[in-house]
Amino acid sequence: MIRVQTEDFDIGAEITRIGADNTEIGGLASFVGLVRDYAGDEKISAMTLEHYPGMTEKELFKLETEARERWDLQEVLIVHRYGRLKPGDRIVLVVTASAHRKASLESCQFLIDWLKTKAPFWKLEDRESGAKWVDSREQDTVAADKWV
Amino acid sequence: MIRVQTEDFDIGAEITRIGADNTEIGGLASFVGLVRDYAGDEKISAMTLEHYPGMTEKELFKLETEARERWDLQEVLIVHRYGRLKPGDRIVLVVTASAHRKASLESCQFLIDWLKTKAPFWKLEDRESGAKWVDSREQDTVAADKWV
Amino acid sequence: MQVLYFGWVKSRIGISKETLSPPLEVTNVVTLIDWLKGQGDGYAAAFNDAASLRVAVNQEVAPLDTVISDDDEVAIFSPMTGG
Amino acid sequence: MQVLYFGWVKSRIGISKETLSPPLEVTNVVTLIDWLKGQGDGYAAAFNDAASLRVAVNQEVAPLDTVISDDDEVAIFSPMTGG
Repeated sequence: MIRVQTEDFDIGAEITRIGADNTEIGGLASFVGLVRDYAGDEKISAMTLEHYPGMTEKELFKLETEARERWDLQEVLIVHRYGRLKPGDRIVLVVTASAHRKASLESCQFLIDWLKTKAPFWKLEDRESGAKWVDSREQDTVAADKWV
Repeated sequence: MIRVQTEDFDIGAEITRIGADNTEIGGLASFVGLVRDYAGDEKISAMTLEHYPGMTEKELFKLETEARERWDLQEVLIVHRYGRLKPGDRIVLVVTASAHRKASLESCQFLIDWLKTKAPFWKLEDRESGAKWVDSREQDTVAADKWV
Repeated sequence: MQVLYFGWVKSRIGISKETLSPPLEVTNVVTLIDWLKGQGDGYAAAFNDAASLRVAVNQEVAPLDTVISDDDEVAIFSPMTGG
Repeated sequence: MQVLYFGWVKSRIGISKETLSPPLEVTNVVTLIDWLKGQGDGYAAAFNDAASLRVAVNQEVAPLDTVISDDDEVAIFSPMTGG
């Protein structure tokens, strides 16, 4: 399941809902991405995420489908926020559930690696020196290519 | 931080507490292990975990220390239950927090891989055919050795 | 043709979306970008570094030489930074 | 000497913990196990498959040839299955 929203999410409620009433699940892996209060040496006061409505949902659905094809998963959840966020705020939640831990752990890492480079989001940081778009990182491309 | 307990834990509360008031955290990875209702072709009605009090806490502390030496982590939490559990019950929670996602994702997988073979717990399944101790799995040893 | 901009492409151009009727010589995304560069300093600045531009046609990531027509939705943006 | 059993070692022996005063020829875990095997059928069954036995001495995982004395806490168990 995928959701794109401005509202915050409740990690425990999301993970618990996924595990509920499914006693075939042996492992639940999750990742939460948060807004840090610095970038390099500079303080950040806020981060605005914009996305491409329409394409975003399609891309996240493709990612979920790809993960389900590669691993035997009971459940997949991707929640991605957009809008203006403050340091400490949650940005993204990925949860995967499988009978054995390997599938959930690997697919969780896969999803967050691909989200970084394939999901149409852009991040604008409010820095002390002014607004700055977050650059894509070479190591994110390397991490994403690992799964090709 | 490590905890060994009979009581259940609240995933959301644990993860949220770790992330609270630390705006240097960019990634929170977690893994929850659950009791499945089958093993092979047999139904399981309950699972009793026993452990080695004294040694368990030492081993979990060693695992936490090892993870902190290998990765740059803001927080580590391992909660492991023992006693009699039912299918769907939570067994173990691992949470790791880091500035960048790689450290938290890798260390979370490392900790759960090593917990499988190095933490002094033993699992007794109540199967239809009677009580059976869970065997160690060859693939768990392989997964653990990957990190040596 | 619907054209959308995101990331620093949007910031430099100053708008996020426009409906365009490009001339006949615009047949793919490369020629669209070449034509847009002549539409003002913002466009020129946005499309200065071609290697850093990413494109989607009809909401699917596409190469720069993708053929486009008036019915298409074309998006031009800086590299995505999700997650 | 405190001796603890866990997993199927405990089930087969039928007790989880005992205080033992082994004879002088018991100098390490191997000789302790050999001596215990003679203490009853449960012990013999528990220690039948030596390759599957795991040992901790004073709450640290230790090899079978670890030297032990009366002051030590020795645990013998089936392979651990945590997580």
